[in-house]
Amino acid sequence: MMDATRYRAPQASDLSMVDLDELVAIFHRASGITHLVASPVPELLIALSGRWLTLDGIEQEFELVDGNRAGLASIMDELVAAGLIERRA
Amino acid sequence: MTPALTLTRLLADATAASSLDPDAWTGVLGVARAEQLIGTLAMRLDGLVLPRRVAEVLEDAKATALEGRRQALWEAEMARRALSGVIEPLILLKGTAFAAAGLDAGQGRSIGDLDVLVPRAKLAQVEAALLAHGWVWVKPDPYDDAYYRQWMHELPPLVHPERDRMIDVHHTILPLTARRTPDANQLIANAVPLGSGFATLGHPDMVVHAAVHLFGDGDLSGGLRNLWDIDRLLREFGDEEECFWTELGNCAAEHGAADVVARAVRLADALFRTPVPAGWAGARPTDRMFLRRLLARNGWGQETRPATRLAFYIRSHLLRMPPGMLARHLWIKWRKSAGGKERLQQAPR
Amino acid sequence: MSDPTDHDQPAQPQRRRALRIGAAGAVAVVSIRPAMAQAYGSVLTCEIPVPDPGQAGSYIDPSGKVVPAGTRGAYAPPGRPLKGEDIRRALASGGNLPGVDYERSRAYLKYVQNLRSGTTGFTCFASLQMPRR
Amino acid sequence: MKHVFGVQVGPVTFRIGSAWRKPITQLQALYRDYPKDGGVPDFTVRLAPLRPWRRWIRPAVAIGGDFVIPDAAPLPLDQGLLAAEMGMNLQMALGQRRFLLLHAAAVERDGCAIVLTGESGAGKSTLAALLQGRGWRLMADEFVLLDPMTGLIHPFPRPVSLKNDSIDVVARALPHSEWGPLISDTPKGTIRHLVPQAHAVAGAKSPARPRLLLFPRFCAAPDQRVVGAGEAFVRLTQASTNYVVLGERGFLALTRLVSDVTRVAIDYPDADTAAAMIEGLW
Repeated sequence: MMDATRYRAPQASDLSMVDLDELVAIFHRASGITHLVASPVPELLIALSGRWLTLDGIEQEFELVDGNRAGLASIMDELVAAGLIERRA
Repeated sequence: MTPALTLTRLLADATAASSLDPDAWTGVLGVARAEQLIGTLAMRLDGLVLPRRVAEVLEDAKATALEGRRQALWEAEMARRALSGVIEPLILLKGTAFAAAGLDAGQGRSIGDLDVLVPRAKLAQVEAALLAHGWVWVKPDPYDDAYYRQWMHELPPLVHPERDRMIDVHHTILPLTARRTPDANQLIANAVPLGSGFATLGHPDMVVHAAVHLFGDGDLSGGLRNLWDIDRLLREFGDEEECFWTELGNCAAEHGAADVVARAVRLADALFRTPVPAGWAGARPTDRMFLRRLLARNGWGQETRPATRLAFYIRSHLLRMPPGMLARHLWIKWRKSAGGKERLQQAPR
Repeated sequence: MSDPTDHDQPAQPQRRRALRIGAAGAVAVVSIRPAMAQAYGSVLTCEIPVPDPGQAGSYIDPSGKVVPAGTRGAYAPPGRPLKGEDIRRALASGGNLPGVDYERSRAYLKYVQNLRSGTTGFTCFASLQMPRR
Repeated sequence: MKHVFGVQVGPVTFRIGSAWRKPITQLQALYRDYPKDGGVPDFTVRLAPLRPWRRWIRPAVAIGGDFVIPDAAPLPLDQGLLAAEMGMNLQMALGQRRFLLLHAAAVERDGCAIVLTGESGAGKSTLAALLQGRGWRLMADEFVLLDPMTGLIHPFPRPVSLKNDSIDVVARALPHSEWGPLISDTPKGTIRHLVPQAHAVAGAKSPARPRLLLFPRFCAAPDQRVVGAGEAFVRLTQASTNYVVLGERGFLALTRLVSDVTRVAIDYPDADTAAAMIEGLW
């Protein structure tokens, strides 16, 4: 089944990321909101920075380990709700 | 000169800053904070040489205003994303619109709730989309709810609990019960797209809305800031658009708001020296009452002139509803509340 | 789903990197929200009118909902606003509000717990919350 | 307003206006050794009756000022000093923009500072007050001011608000201290304000470099553990009233702070043990 939903993250210049031990603190300049995240979120934000990708597209760049497509989709949903990722059907 | 009057002079003419002594500054800053004009003042005086203490207070106010602007625009963006596919472009109103359009009126302005205008026919879809994207009703109160749906010009307020921001979804710009009934379809038809999925009202409509908001939608508390909006809009549009004043006159007449717009123009002229064409200038005897009300604030930030404020409080209810309905509304409110006076004590939103 | 080792696909510029998805249902992002509320609690005392002034005189039912005055099984509102500290103590201990019996206390406390952001008393209620550890 | 008092505490100036004389007289006594101030204030506090007649009949003090919140409870006139202190706290909590404000205590030695943060009731005010008797300068007991530009902690040595049992504990440990009046029957019990030691008030302009971030907890069994930078960051955002409104300045200041300091949670049964644990970490 082909899912055409696309996702996009802010440009790298719109995020400030600071490593805090195993976590990453992110300041999102457009919203003024600080987010604390852990892997795989920073990797996803960098991969999607300023470009639209489908979940298929993400899987072409990454091999999902320790989880599957459904897990990836739920992470994307969370990032959409947080405003860190924009989604387009 | 009272601190409130000094504030208006300073906003209109920044060079007056050099003549103020510390006590005058203390009073001006107190009034500016209470009237939510401190960010505006900070932007107006930006770059001038000011006493150190004053400069520090205004620097903080400027930083606050810039953060507020960022959050307001972000809230608009989240609403746009939630409503994409339902409403495009999203028409922004009031402070968020001024900020998004880069208008002078938005410079340093404090911005509260997100106000948007949607066609009445799409209200149900808009409501459903917002609820699906995390917004919730602020309160489930049957009387207020029915009242809002039947009579008001907006949905009952919704809040996004994660971001703690409210959205007011309007389908027109005055209560349906008001004697003035602006033509909502025309407002939407005249909207000016901003790109990036947003729009504002057409410029004359924007001034009409600011004027009806100033006079028709409250008891004039916080009115100084709303009048400042009008001054800025008139100056900016009047400068840039040749036929602006003619269009404003036509537009105000079409919405049945010629008198409030004319009064707003006269008051802006009186307080902020807005450049106004000959036909709009002059003063009416009743304008004095309005000026008294707008300046009813002392240098400690306290409201003054209680009798004037009470008169405007009653007036605001008279404007909003036909007399019979007003009686019913006030009766229910009175029966339920500890007394209407309580409201007079509240700071402006 | 496409086979990751499908050689008919154009060659990837480099090997696909691993993306550790982690346990299903784990929270991926924590967003920092304004923490004004906690400090309110420490810097001042507050009170909550029950119900809010717009509905003064209405009764509170056992689930904390505001109902018309005189509703059977519901309670008349308290005569004065509830004090923040009293609410905090009663919530923490499961005890009663001062001078209020058990059932009635539960109803008032449920009303308070149902308050939403933007309504009268919410700021006070938020300030009483036990801080998250 | 009829009665007025202006004062500077650390880098912050306040103007307090009151409809009654008594709270102002009490403020003048409590802040006797602080610099008086009559210039353009950073913040205004107003103590006024809720209704005009409440100035005389069952006088109740409503807390007002540049920044107010709904739901604030008025206090009886006997507690007017407390109302003034709360009003000043409220201005800081809501209005402070120059510094990142942490709900914490801080003490200093040799130009370096310890920041003590934790929930209300963790005993940080009491501990900070007691550390004064052990060679530490009190910098703050309620609000720690972190300068986003320099990363330094600026002193804000307000009188320490002590409650109930800790009043006697501190009075015994610091017998020659100056105190405000005992305020009883407040919503939080009995409250008394301790004036910080003279060098704390005199040193109100000397900032310090943060070195140690402590999360103290009053607990029978002494214990300590290192706190991760991420956890410390989140806890401090929740201990700050202005983290979000400072925007990126707050983000940079706080990520820098938690990256630069030693971060330890300590459980302590008494002040002596706490002091010894702190010496060990210093």
